[in-house]
Amino acid sequence: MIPAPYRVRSRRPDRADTVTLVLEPVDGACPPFLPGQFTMLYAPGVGEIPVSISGRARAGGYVQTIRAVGAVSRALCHTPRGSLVGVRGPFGTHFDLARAAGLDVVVAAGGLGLAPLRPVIRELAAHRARYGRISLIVGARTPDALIYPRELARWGRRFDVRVTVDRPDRAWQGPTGLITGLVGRIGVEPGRTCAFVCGPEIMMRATAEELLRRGIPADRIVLSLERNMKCGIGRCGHCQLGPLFTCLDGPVLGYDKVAGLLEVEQL
Amino acid sequence: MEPIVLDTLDPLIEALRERGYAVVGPVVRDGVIRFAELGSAADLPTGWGDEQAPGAYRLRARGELVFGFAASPDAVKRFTHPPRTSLFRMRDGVPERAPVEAPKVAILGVRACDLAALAVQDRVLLGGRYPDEAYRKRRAALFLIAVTCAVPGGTCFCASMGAGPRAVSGFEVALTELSGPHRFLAESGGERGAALLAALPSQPAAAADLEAARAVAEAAAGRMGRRVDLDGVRERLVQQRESPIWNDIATRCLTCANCTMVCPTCFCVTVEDGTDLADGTAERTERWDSCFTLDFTELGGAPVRASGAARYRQWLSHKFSTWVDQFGAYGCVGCGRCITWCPAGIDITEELERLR
Amino acid sequence: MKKLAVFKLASCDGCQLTLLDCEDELLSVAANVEIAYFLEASSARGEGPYDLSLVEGSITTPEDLERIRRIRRLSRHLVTIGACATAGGVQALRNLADVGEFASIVYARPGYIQTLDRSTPVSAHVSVDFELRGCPIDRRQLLEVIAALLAGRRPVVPTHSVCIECKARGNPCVLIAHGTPCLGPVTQAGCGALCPAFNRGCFGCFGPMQSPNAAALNARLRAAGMDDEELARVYRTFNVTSFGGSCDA
Amino acid sequence: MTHKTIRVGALTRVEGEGALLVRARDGRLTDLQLRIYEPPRFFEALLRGRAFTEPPDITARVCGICPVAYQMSACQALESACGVTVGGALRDLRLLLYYGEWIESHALHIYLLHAPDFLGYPSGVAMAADHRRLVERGLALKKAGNELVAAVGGRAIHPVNVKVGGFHRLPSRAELAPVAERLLQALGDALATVEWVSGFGFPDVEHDYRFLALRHPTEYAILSGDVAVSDGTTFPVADWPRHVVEEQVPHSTALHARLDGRTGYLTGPLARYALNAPLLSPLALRAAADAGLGRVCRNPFRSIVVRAVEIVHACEEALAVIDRYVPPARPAVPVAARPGVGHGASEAPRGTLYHRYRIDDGGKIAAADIVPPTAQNQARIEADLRALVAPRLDRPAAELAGLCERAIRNHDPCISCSAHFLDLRIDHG
Ligand SMILES: Cc1cc2nc3c(=O)[nH]c(=O)nc-3n(C[C@H](O)[C@H](O)[C@H](O)COP(=O)(O)OP(=O)(O)OC[C@H]3O[C@@H](n4cnc5c(N)ncnc54)[C@H](O)[C@@H]3O)c2cc1C
Ligand code: SF4
Ligand code: SF4
Ligand code: SF4
Repeated sequence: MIPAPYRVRSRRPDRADTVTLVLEPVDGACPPFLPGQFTMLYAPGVGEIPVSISGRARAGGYVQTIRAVGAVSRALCHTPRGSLVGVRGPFGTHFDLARAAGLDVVVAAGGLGLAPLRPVIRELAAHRARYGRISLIVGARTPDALIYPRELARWGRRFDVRVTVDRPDRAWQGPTGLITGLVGRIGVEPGRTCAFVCGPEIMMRATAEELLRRGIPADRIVLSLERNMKCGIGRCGHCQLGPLFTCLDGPVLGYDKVAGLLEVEQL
Repeated sequence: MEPIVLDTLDPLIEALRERGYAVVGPVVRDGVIRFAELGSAADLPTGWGDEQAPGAYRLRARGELVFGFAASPDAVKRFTHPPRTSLFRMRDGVPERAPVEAPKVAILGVRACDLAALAVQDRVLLGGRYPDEAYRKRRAALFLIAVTCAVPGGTCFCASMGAGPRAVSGFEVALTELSGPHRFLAESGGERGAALLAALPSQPAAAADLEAARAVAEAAAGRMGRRVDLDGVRERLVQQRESPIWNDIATRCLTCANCTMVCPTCFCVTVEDGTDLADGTAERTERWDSCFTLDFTELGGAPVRASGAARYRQWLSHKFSTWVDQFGAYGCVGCGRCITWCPAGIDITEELERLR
Repeated sequence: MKKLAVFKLASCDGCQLTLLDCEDELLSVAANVEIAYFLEASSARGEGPYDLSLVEGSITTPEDLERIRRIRRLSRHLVTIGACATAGGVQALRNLADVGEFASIVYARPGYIQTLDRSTPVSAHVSVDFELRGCPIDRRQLLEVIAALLAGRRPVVPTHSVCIECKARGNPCVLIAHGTPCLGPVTQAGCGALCPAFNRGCFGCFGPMQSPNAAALNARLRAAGMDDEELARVYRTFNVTSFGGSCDA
Repeated sequence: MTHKTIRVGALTRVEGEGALLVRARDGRLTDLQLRIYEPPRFFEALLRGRAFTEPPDITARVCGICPVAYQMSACQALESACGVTVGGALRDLRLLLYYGEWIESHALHIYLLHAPDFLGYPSGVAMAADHRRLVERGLALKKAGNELVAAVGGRAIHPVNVKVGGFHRLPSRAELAPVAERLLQALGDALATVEWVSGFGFPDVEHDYRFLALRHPTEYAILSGDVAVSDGTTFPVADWPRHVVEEQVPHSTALHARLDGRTGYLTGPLARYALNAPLLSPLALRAAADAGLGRVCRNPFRSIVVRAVEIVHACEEALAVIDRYVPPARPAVPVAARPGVGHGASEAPRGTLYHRYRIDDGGKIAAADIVPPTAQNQARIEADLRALVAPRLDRPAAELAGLCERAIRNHDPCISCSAHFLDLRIDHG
């Protein structure tokens, strides 16, 4: 599979090291995606990495938020408006919102984990009436590291939104500490709640365990996993987690399917 | 088409060449028997055999057989899923697919385990949602001539994997080497094979020839150097994820990846992106990778499978357990290559037994 | 245009010569990068700072210690090329000896010699952005590192075993098929598994691979007939500072 | 009283690191030092205790430009200690490997290091801006040499295929065929090179050199031979220590080799040509004649022409070797360690390279001695420089410095080689 050329239509720095790009296909339409799916983004000559889709741009195309942590993500973050990048995908499983219909929804995001959850939240907002109570809990290392701050404020007017940071600055007035601390504050009704969780693996496991403890069944706690991926299509073998190919069987998976796997060290 | 008997292989080689195939077969080279292009049947390793044991391989003079040896260090994988291929080149932001090189190659002397391994790779590379078209092309360009194993190696266990020693499908022509007098029973496995055989000077096979061929395979099956007890192996490996045996193996395992390189079913790859300093074009190549390398699972600057134990566990569990979950078959065909070509002499059949 | 500089410390010249040995690429490299400072190849001495400095050779004298600090200050990326710069080189064998004895044997007036008692890699003194292994380095890897660093990407220089390259190249395994001692399983790839292709065992000129298990290999090498003394010698050749301890394992 | 000091801080376009210091007072030259600040690497010391099979791989690391020379001198010294001779096709392969190094090293020197002096460029790369085709030709020649070394030795720098007694693996005729094709091309390029460089403008300088080179009865000596001196002396390599004595002189860091009691002789292309020219290959001989080299060339600036002629010779001879090559039965003659002393010498591109080893009862190296060509030439290079500078002290310092650098480059000094030298003193004062 070779990447399709996409043009960077806009480039908006979110945070010091995080940029949101709008990518438009150079020719043809851009294939539809479901919340939680990802693309393989190619910085020409530099490399290719998996990046979640954070939204559909109004004029078509993908909205993707990238944090510069290494060579490829840095190159993508620095791609100027108008330049070409390569896109393959979308790939992988998605957050199944149909299953959430009629239920209370907890959306839990750690750090950049908010990026793949953004389409989930927008969907919830667009069809607010289909769901019960909606709570959004977000954790970030520092207030500075929070992405989508303006949207968070907007969502806060419609849902129960709570944000915690590990290391507050002087201006911070909200809660501090781990995101698991927020789970107790949102008041969960186990029989009618489902959860969508994305963030660093330890954060996801701690959150899922906390939700489990509160009685939410494991199959209604859905995570999005991260593994090394070179192909995105189950060919390179890198992303295996026990029997799963994270790129094909995941990245979005029920906690019932992965809890046992994540428990085993270095699986 | 009915089985026939061939006295020599030269007409077969010639006929393949006339059909535009480069004919590849086993030859003695640099102290091993391995695939190389054949000039004529005289290049075949007549009289040579091999002795294989964990971490050991030696050439040995052996009777008059042409195919009196076991699996060679290279598998058909080298032709269907080459060690390195170019995927695309990109000039001014527009990627151009690299042309797929799929030369017409006839491989003479393919073993049952190799055919079984091809079937496994077919499932992996063609059976899913994203079939690999380059693999399909290279695969289609092959003309496979199987040979029944008469002398299995000391590390072979294809019989217990249900993959040999006699090839039952996946070939165009299958040969069984018979002695007294020396001749080959040839059976076709497809139309191309039948057409080829029809064009060769031959006699029809007698009932005794068929019986002799069966006896060759049976004797070989009885002489397998090793076996694996598949009963419950898949579940067992799941239960044994935290076994201390993995750490014990890790003290011996070099994490050198030889086992995965020689394995005919291992398919893992990585990609390398680069730019040409001179003309600025970008290129992506794909090359064999292995679950034994650290970069394989690198995430956020650190590998998921940092320990040798975790990497060995991935390899063995994949072959005999999770492969079944993923592809509905084992990832091992019992060729024994990973045992012979492991510098540390680690024997998967023995380790599986210990993990009981 | 980005500026490239090449510096030499205690070494044989082979690694910097590798750049001149890129016969097919040299002129196009030079068209895309300003080779600003490269004494072996040019009498032009372009001023720093340099975008990329390639440093060959180990630190063995007080002057070179000073020089490497200056080079570091002048360089955006500092890349060491070869076993000398990366692991002290063959001259680091002195590190295992009594330098006083060494000098008294070799020099009539040892007090006159301004040399440090140890040959050390560049990274022992200044921060290094990338270390390219090999005695000598591989031409293709050198081009890759230059291209990658100038393009701002991570060089594709695998750190796994030589065995992977050996199998990809289609060599027979000399250890298994010939009984020839081979360091391939504990040595980093990069040479293209050259020695096994020439029917000889790898002797480790690219230094240790990412997760070397020398104890396990040594058991095998002893079985192949190497005694402890030979083991010690083979690890203590071109990469003494990085490989030297492997024989004690 | 007027003082004048000329410093060339770091010599460029030479292999290794050196500097030059010239002092004059009242129009008289008082001091001239070719300084080597290349750090010593103690090769002779670190070879002690190594297995007798190791010097070819280890001493190759003395010099990345001429590793084959080190491997060949080392092998022959060790073989002679063990009482083994390597002949026939194995010796032919050694010649082939060595010709590859000559082609590669000479092409490097001519096109990238030396010719820019005559055409007025700082480097070969800069020269390519105006003379792209020429530089490309040089690179193609160099590549042909490197490919030959790689085909026989495995890689161009520090080949891996050489061992005491022969090789690890024999190349097949089929593997050498493409190399031969390239050499044929290279031969044409080499002839063109002779024609090109012989047209350069050479300063009218001649020195009364005493030449030293190996001499072989039937070959333009490269791999082996007796040691011949232009005053008529000839001695076997094993007598080297009795004829060549290295001495330290008080004023200089440079070591001066004394040959039969007299200091300052020259080894290298000019010496080889003077002593062995009639044994050059036919095309090389014709090229030398057409270039007007004469029977003996004493102008160091014209050494570039001799090098070009030697490339022609190497290409032509290499082709002949490939043509007659039939892989021998074994890749190497078995060599068992034998206690004793062995001497070996061969002609590195820069001149005679001598090795001596003493092997102990356990098959280990007990003592090693290496005499590289540049160390031998050092005193002579300084003499060249004195002769050049003394009558021109009135010229501007920059001009003199440039001239000196050129004069040093005439001898293609390899400082990396010379700096490992047994008795070298590093004096940074
Ligand atoms: C399904 C999925 C969805 C994802 N979605 C997003 C997304 O929406 N947005 C996003 O930003 N990311 C996302 N990621 C993560 C993203 O793919 C990785 O951040 C990316 O692969 C990093 O690649 P890189 O080349 O930029 O960095 P790499 O070079 O791979 O480096 C990554 C990290 O490793 C460190 N590192 C690299 N090399 C070394 C070394 N030699 N030694 C020590 N440390 C080192 C770097 O400093 C950095 O911290 C997703 C991943 C997956 C699997
Ligand atoms: S796992 Fe080993 S025995 Fe099984 S197919 Fe692979 S190499 Fe052969
Ligand atoms: S099992 Fe053997 S071949 Fe495989 S990585 Fe370990 S030591 Fe290497
Ligand atoms: S020959 Fe050496 S490098 Fe090659 S596979 Fe065997 S052990 Fe590894």
